[in-house]
Amino acid sequence: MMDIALNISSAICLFLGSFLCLSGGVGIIRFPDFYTRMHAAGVTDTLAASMILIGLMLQNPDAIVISKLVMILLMTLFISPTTSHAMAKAAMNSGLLPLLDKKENKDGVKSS
Amino acid sequence: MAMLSGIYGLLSASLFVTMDAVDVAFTEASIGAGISTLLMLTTIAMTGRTEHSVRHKPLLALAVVFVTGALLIYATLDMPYFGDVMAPANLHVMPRYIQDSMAEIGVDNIVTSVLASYRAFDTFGEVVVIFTAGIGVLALLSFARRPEDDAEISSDNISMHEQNLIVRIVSKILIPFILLFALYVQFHGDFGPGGGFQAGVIFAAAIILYAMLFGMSVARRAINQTFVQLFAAVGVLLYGMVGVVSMLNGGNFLDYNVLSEDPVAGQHLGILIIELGVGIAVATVVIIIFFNFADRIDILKHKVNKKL
Amino acid sequence: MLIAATIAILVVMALTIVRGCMGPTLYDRILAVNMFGTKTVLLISLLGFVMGRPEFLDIAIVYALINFISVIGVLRFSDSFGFKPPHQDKASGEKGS
Amino acid sequence: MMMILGLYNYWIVVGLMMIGLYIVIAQGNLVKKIVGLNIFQTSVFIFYISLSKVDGGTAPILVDGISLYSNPLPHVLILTAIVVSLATTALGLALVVRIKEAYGSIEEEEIQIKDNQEC
Amino acid sequence: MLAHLPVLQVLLPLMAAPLCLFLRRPYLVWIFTLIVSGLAFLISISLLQQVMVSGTIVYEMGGWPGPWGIEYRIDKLSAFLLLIITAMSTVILLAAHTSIQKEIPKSRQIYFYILYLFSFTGMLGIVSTGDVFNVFVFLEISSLSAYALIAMGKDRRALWAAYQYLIMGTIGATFILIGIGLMYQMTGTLNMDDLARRLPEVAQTRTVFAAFAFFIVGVCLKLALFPLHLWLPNAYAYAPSIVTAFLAATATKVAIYLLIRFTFSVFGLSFSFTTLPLQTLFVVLGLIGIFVASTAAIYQKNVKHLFAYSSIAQVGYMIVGYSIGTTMGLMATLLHLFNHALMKSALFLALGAVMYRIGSVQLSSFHGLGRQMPFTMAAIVAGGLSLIGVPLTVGFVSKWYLVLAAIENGWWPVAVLVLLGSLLAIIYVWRIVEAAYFKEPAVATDRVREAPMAFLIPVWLLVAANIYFGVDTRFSVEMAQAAAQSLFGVSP
Repeated sequence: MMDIALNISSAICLFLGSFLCLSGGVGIIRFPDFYTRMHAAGVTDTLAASMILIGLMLQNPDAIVISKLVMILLMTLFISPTTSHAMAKAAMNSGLLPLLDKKENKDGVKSS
Repeated sequence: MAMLSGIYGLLSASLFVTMDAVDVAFTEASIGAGISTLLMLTTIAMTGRTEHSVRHKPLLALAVVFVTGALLIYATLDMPYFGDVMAPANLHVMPRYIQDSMAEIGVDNIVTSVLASYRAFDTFGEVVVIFTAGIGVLALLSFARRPEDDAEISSDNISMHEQNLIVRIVSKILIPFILLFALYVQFHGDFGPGGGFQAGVIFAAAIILYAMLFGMSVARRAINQTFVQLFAAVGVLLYGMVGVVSMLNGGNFLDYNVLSEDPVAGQHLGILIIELGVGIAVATVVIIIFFNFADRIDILKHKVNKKL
Repeated sequence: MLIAATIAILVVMALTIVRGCMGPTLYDRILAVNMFGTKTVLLISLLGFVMGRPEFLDIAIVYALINFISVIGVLRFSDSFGFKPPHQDKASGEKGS
Repeated sequence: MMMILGLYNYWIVVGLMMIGLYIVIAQGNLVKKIVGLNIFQTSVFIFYISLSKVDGGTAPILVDGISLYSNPLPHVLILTAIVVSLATTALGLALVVRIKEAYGSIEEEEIQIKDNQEC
Repeated sequence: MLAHLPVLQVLLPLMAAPLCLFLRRPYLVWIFTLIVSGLAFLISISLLQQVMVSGTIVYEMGGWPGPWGIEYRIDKLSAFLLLIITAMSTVILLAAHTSIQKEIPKSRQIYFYILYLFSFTGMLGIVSTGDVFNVFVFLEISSLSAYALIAMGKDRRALWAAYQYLIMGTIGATFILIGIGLMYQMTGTLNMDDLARRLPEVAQTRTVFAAFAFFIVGVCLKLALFPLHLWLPNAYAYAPSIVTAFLAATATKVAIYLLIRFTFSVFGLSFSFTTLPLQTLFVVLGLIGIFVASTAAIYQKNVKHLFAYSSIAQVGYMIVGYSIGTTMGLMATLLHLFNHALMKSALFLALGAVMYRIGSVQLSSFHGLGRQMPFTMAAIVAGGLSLIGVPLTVGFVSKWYLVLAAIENGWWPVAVLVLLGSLLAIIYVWRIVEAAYFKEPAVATDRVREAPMAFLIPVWLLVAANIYFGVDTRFSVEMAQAAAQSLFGVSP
């Protein structure tokens, strides 16, 4: 009984994670400018990664494996927002402006 | 471009995982995707990203590539198939490693036992190669620093690094953790993937992260360069000394059986020490290489700023 | 389910590579590389489970670390991470391949 | 058909190698040459690792109950080779940095022109 | 301790190199390096004696036998090469301190000696090992340090030359790596002896054929055989003088050794010389190499360039002797290895002395040097005569055997062409003599003095050896003959 419950919840987590991942992937291709793409990557990444990792944790009873997964999870949770922040800041500093309105701000994005 | 090669490193590393080469994947992840990419970035930062893509001699290149490619394809035609259990490579020398290494060396990870005992001399050569690269980089890039320049650069750096508060704090939390992880990898090499080489790279990566975020001059104050150089030499010597000691004890060079009463215990001791030597040498050499590259950047930027 | 998740991640990795090659600005490329790295971490963890030897998660940890360090490195050594005062550099969209 | 299934892996590796080699020879940019060299070497590593793979085998870390392992020897060789490639990359890039300082350029043709003027 | 000599030979310089970092003073480091190199020389003499008395020595690293571990295998050929390398390195090091003072900034001198020791180690390792992958590792040690050493030259072109060498050398090494992989795949072993036993079974497969081809191309890149020689002239010309002398005396020799070792001991004579048109190909390439390089040498303005091209031509002679494929031919090649090391190191060291006094080795700056630096110039002339192959010098001995071997095999045209090649050598040596003795000095006479003793002693040691081994040929011929016969004896 317990096994089945674990398996099902793990499957759900994995499914959710994969779905979020895919949506993030679509987002990174389809969104119009850097900042929105970063949003797609950053937000879905964090949640998707945690979902998949939690799903994996539910699959394995071994303590060492779980602790390692927890470590990976913690690290993703730390690192992902930090890199997003650093990237956004760097892009802003270098003069890359968000695409607020297509009419106002053409040179910021489409100069290449 | 360099980032794409970083992706390539990551990709090939995941490929190694699918092909059961965990240790290799470990190393490729830290080297191909990490250190090599960082070095390329520093170089690009110095040389500039401008490029005019002139492809010279394309015909010659195509001809050479075509001939070698054709020869290789030709060579594959008689090869045993991918994953073939009966391939000669899997029948001749390799079975002994799998069957007897537990009794002879007593280490779970066969890669470690082959690396550190059966073919220990190759690994010694590998440590020497990386040490040579460190000395080579020193010989090419080191220069006498003038104290007044140093002071100016460090004041430049401090103003610059105050901006990146969040990254700095997160990294401060991460760095001790990374160092701990490096130690874990160092001593866990007997049971799982890992060992001196990977540990050394991870250790150096932590130091590099510190240096990148807090500035070279701060890092330089924390880590004395002369000291690091001597330590690199100590790493190589440690490895060699194990061999010399085993020679003095009556065995051949790098014969760990004679290091202790019980051959398996001797093997354990030998592997532990040489892995430590590898770890020290690799970590210090990577630090040396990175510091010398990054110093050049600092000086360069400093000159540019002065002109402005 | 594990295999389905692996395939999904592989697809996403392909998409990020597309963005990395296309990416009009340097930062798009950095973003793509970063995302590629995080996805590789997931892929490795999944692969460990798929192949039935989950003790190899160490590699995933190393990936996460190396990925972080590389991204910081890219930002630090591209010309924009604090070396110049903000808003001076107008050439934001220069080619970065 | 058997042949394609049995050897496709090697062919892909050969393709990668040739891409790397082409970049090394045809590129004029010194940093790119080194990247090409890296690709070339890494594909040789993949080639080695693929010949160590055994169908149904698993990573060569001894575990009770498993008797079929992949061949550990190529792994060891490649660990060494990776280190060698790092060393080469580091040294090559250090040379590039010095060349940039001495010549002011990292394009092969410009350097050649400057050299010819000196002779 | 005698049993450990094979590993000590390599280990001594290897362990000494990191120790240099602790000494911190260039002068001390120089003394230390010199002592280490001298000890290595003594070890190599003792090894040679052992091998001559008791045959091939096998030393198992880590106590693991045969194909499982790495073994060192020293036969007559390796012992002979070890002797050449250690002797040359010791003599050249005598002049190192003085020469380096002028050419390399003080803060980098220690690194110079460390890299020198590593390069030295790498070559010794290649020669003594009996494991193909170990060859690759030591090849990389010696080449990486060689790249860095070349880049330490004063001229900025040294950097560019080192970069080109790095690219070519790495491609060569990677080719060798591919060859090793293919061979491993077909046989499952990396041990040379074991390979020689197992390769004949699979000799007819395309994979082994390709492995052989990759090896040959990779080694020829290192060897600077004619179409692949482009990296060599610049690398030799702009490196610090000591480095040029050392590399010219040893590096190509080690590559030739690899070629001989692989074709004779690993793949076996019957495979190497029958399945491929290798023999014809090598003779043709060798001969073209002799003529193209000698002609190019005639037109050089820089004397270092001139001798670098002459080195390529000499490689051509060795390849011709090697590809004749008889004991006599191989013997001529081995003799020429020894003799060429003697004359080229003497010549490049003498050039180092000129560099020390004048700061340039352009042909135009040689004007009038015959009177200003009489001993140095006399050494260059003696070396040049040896290069041409005048009787009573070593150059004569090896060319004599080469021509004999060609005639013995009925290859008259080859013998004639080899002699014609020597005529070209007369021309380029004459150009130096003309500049040094028959042109008026460009600089005021009193400013240029004779080279310091630190140069003159090693240079004249080498010149004396040139003449001694040209008159009393017993040692070198006996050694070369023994090595050649043992190679032919092992592989039928």
